[in-house]
Amino acid sequence: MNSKEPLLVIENLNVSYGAIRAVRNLSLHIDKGEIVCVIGANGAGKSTLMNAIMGMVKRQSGNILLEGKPLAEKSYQVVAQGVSLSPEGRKVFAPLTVYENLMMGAFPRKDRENIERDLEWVYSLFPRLQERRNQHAGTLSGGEQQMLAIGRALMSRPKLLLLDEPSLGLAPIIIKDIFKELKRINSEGVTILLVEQNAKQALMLSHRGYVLQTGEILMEGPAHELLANPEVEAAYLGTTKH
Amino acid sequence: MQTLLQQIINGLSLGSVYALIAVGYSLVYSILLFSNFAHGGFLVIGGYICYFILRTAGANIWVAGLAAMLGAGISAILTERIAYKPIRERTNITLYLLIASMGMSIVIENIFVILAGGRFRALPPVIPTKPVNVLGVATTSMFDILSLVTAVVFLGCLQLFLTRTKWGLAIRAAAYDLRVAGLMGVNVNRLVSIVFFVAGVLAAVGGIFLSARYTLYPQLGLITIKAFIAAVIGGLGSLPGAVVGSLILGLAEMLTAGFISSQMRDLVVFLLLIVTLLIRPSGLFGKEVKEKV
Amino acid sequence: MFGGYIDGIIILLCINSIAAMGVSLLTGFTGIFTLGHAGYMALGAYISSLLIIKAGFHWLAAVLLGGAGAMLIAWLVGIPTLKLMGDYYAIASIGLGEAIRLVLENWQSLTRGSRGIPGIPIYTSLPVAIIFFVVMATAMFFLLNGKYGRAFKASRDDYIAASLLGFNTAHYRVLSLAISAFYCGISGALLAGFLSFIQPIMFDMLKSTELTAVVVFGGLGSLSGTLIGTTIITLVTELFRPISQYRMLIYGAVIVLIMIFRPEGIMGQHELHPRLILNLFRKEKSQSAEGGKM
Amino acid sequence: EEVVKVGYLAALTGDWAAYGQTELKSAQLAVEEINASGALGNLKLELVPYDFRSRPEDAVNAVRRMINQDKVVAIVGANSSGVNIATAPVVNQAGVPQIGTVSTNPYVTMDESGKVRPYSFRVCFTDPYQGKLIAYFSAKDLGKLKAAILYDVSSDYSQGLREFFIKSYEDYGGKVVADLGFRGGQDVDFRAQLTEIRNSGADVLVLPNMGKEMALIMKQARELGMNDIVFVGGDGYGEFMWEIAGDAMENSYWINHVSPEDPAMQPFFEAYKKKYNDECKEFVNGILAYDAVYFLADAVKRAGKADAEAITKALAETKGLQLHHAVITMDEFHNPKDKDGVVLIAKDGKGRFYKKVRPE
Amino acid sequence: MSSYILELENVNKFFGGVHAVNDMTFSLKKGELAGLIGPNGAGKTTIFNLITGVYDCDSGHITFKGEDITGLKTYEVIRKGIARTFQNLRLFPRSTALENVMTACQQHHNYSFLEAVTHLGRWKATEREIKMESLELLEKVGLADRAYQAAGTLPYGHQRRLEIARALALKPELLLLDEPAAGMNPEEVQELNLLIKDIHKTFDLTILVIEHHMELVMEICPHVICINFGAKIADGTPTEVQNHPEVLRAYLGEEVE
Ligand SMILES: Nc1ncnc2c1ncn2[C@@H]1O[C@H](COP(=O)(O)OP(=O)(O)OP(=O)(O)O)[C@@H](O)[C@H]1O
Ligand SMILES: Nc1ncnc2c1ncn2[C@@H]1O[C@H](COP(=O)(O)OP(=O)(O)OP(=O)(O)O)[C@@H](O)[C@H]1O
Ligand SMILES: [Mg+2]
Ligand SMILES: [Mg+2]
Repeated sequence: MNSKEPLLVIENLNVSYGAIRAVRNLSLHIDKGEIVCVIGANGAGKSTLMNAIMGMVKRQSGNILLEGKPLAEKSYQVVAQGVSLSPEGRKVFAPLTVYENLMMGAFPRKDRENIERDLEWVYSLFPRLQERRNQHAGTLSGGEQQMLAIGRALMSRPKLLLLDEPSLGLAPIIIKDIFKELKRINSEGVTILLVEQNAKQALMLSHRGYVLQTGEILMEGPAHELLANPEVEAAYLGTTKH
Repeated sequence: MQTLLQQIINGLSLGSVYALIAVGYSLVYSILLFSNFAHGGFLVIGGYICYFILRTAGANIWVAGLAAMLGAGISAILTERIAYKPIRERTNITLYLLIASMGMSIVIENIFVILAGGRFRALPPVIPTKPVNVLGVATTSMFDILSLVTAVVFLGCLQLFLTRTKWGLAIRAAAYDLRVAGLMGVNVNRLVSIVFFVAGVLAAVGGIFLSARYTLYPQLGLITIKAFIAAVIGGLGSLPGAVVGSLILGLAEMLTAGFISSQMRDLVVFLLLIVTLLIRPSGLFGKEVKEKV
Repeated sequence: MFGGYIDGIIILLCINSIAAMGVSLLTGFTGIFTLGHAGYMALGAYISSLLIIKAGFHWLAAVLLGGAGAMLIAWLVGIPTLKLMGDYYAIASIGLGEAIRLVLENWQSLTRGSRGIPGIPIYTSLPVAIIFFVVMATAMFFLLNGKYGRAFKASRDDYIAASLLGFNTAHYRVLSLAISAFYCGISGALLAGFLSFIQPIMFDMLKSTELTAVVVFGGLGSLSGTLIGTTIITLVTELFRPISQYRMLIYGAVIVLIMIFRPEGIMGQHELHPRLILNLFRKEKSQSAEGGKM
Repeated sequence: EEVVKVGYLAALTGDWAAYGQTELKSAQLAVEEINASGALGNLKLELVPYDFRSRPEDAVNAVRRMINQDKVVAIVGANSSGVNIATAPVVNQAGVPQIGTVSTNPYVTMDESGKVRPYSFRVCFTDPYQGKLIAYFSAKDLGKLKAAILYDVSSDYSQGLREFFIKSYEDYGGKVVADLGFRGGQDVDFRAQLTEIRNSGADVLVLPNMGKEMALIMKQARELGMNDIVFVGGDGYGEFMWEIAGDAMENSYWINHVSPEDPAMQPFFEAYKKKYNDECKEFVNGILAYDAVYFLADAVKRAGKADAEAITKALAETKGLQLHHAVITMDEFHNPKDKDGVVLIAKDGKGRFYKKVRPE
Repeated sequence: MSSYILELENVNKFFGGVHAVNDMTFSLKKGELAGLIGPNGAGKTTIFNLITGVYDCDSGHITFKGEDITGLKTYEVIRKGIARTFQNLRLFPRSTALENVMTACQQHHNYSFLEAVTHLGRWKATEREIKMESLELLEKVGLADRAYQAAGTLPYGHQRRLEIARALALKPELLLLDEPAAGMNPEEVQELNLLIKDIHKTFDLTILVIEHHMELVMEICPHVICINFGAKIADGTPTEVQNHPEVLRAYLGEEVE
């Protein structure tokens, strides 16, 4: 299923905030149909990387190519090119209802007739959202908002789905469900770039992984290799009872 | 009784002019969440364009009105592009926008002081002002009826647009968070431009009505303060609120002046504002979304 | 000292700065946007003038009482109205400022209405203005550098978090308003003693707007910025007096430009500090870079 | 050749910009004419105009700048009593004479203790006098004894005029049946007050206001069907009011300093039009600013030098000076003595000379 | 007086039709380290909000140190000795990390208004103390080197720790932590475990922590309460709760090891 055809290629990306160089000379690629996972400590630059792809922060230098074509610099154009992000910290539209939030996710789509169907699909992924569809998103619980953020990103039916810590604040049972769903979404042809603290589960789900440290790529490789790597194990996977 | 009816009619007619202004202001507020003090400037621009085209080019009111609406709409877009866009792209602190808008309002006012002089002008009587008798007991003018109808029609269309279309939804989403709206594929700049254009058009209509009903001069924009107050009473960002607030304000002014004391008119306006807000801190129609902690 | 004109400008600068500091406390440090503070200047001016003229007070006592009176009224008005947030308070404050002016205009038996009060003894000499300015600026700097300053900023940045840190935010909002009204009241009283004539129209919304604009211009949350801002705006308007008609246009344009190119104001959130002067005008996305290096 | 520097305090921006701009243009015209005529011998007038944004506190600094930086020997302006009262302490302390153009409040030239301000002058008549003129004309000439008054609470000019009108009107046997206020500036709608006036049965509506407000009031009154009430106003009259009020202006009366139809003023209007390609619609301000400069020039001529003290003395001694709009003699309070009031009647799109009045 | 520091008695909270907290009753002994778990939207954060007075209870009572605190204003509750962190971070983003902590720390130090405007009297010594204590706390949570960075620009995980430091600066007797480990990797969670245990010991605190990271709750909390749909479904030791069928079904998932 891994077609080896690159979907997204990043070359020598640099991003700075004032004097802080958050992403340094970073190169990575994601092939069509892959799930790629980026792990790293707090402040490693993972979110910055995601935001740079989406055009939410300014790229200082470097190229990003989507299917061989340069990726736009403005976020709305990036979305139009088929990339969508579930951002860190959820960022749901608080005063809009759950339903309206999901419809915002579908904003760039032209195929109106399929939107209803996808809405049902998202509701089936997260039944809680259906229950709460007319509640203002701002009053949802943390986990419910997270579900909404993921659902909203899915509603655009992207080629490439970016998820910044999707498991943040979710109950264990939901995390399992979500990871299972991600696998299924992926098998339906959506390529996924995932940033996770829940590194072990994320790597188990992914094909390949990158380890980020202070803005630079420290390691990369097939997910199972990283899982087995003692250094990675010690630094990022933790020795938990689970 | 007759006096009461007359004052009510006076109040409604004043209120409808406020409404035209308040709706445009509220529209901008609903998306960028700041009080655009330059709105009064768009009004003045619309008024002057209409005036000069009527006076010098001798065009008819429809042409002049259209030109004024276009002109004010485009000026509104330009104002946004020049003065607000750089700010909102940098920061989400709306206070900066508010100050910039005050600056812009000073700039626009003084451009006209220089170009057109400070003189008071009036549109030729293109809009019928002849008295119309209401039920045989009170008098109003064609003009007032027209302005009330115009306000209601514009508002109705806007309201439909906002609640029924996906662009309307996008406006409300962008109102909450511009950056994340961009993340949804909304071309935020275009969206904001559209909003400003509509606001500018509304302001021009208000400006034409104001300069025909009253007079045209560079400081005419000051009247928008009353319209702002009306919008706040109605609930910022709520278009029906803007209209209802305007009518209430118009009525309050006229009834106070008529039955209590004309000097107390503004005092009552401010009291009304404050009392309304104390009872309903986000205005009559404003939604009070309690922040979740 | 330097000839009347320069003296006059310095005095006016001191007077404006005192008022601007008041507004800076409220808007810059407590996050409450006001467009009605000229009303408190009016209160200070009228109270002190009337005390001097009608009750024969010594001017110094009258000035202080002018400030105190403005403060008292602000406090009374603030308790109910400061529940309003954001633009709601801003618009309401226009109403409050105008209401004060309206009362002054209509209470003719006491204030002579819009005809104003002439013949106020001129007591705001250069040294008086400078002394008042220095004392009040120092007090404000001191106040902000310490627990009150942090409490104000906390209620500005996130009033829910602040109350969850044990701050009675309502109390701090009212306190901030009261202090700022005191500053504006003193400033108004000094203005009365400088012009010897006051009229309600001097304290209209334009004046309020100017005060706030100056504060934003200097940098919200920076007192030294407020002072620099006041100085620049005052001097620029003086400087451009000969090109008369274009003066207000330039004034407006300057406000817009500063918002575009440096929306955080001249000083941002920073106080004047030798280290900062070097990279004052360097463009940056956020304050973090500086914060990190210090 | 010696230059006589004269400050001109003009409201070029802000609410009074329309008046201030006309004043400055007229004053400049006068200066050019006087210099060209050589009437001052080797003295040459030079105008130093500063804007004061229609704000008194700004005016104080402008005046200080004129005196201390530019070393003017006299100041003309401003067009507002409030401004002249605010600047009076400065000019009187510095000893530089200042001539108000349309500053009609008594306190412009008199301090609170009732003493004359030695360096303050004006070319217009005062509010008490104007109030009396309006009262006299309404009661005696028109025979209207039930007056309504609608004045601007926020304007010192309007408030003063109202007070003096009411005082005199009752002496002449009239009765004020409605006394209502409004706030100038933002308020543009007066129908509430007018409805009340309509109910009061007044037969004359007295308007002691600025032109914009008066025009709007008249227009709205006629719209409310108040067709019989007569309007009488003060020197706020301006030709631009026709544009706003249109037919509602017809047959209203205006007490004024001067008539625009006055043959003596026609050369001025023509010169103004020629120089600026614009009608001098705010003609009262224009003419009084113009004549204020002539008034000053006469004093300069008699003083013979660019010296503030000498000019002040000459100004105070002015007697029987023929200006364009009137003959003036300074009284002990530096007001032109017994100037006739001119009554204008608005007819056929223009303010026309109706008669002169001098109340008994 | 009971030995309980915090007691909830039949507390109910509705949001429109949502019964967010349903007849909740539980108590914490002084010095306990307890965990509060439950599925998303179960009402955990709402319970914190009720305790701290952010929301008013619709019915029921909350007692702190034997004193009824139901209906008190937020800041009054906090002053009784309760501190909390937030699920959605609520730092003062434009202030530095140090200032954030100092803002909380000053609640226990006093000088008068007069001393504040003159910088005389106790001002200098007190301000120094506040600063020193705050720096110590930053050190404790491992943020000493970030003291002067604006809080809003810290990485997410650091911001969470800064919140803990800020809450500790209030010198509370009861500390409520709302998902402190969110956004941390397992390694960092381990560090956090140690940190929580450490502060529990050194500051002699009662701690109630909401978490979805089971490796944290089960390891450090001797007392675990699990809720669902606003109602309590289990209350006991980690092992008891972990094996409670209802908890397994509703929260952990069937195949939990
Ligand atoms: N707006 C900003 N201004 C200044 N510095 C920033 C800003 N945003 C992030 N940084 C800095 O950039 C670096 C990378 O941050 P980033 O948020 O990308 O980390 P991360 O890997 O996503 O961490 P986490 O796992 O905690 O989310 C950090 O050192 C952070 O302090
Ligand atoms: N202000 C509010 N208005 C309406 N509903 C609310 C409000 N606050 C919370 N709710 C609802 O109450 C329920 C409980 O919310 P709460 O935030 O307590 O959940 P939680 O247990 O903390 O969940 P999570 O683990 O996802 O954070 C949720 O379903 C939420 O939608
Ligand atoms: Mg991150
Ligand atoms: Mg929660």
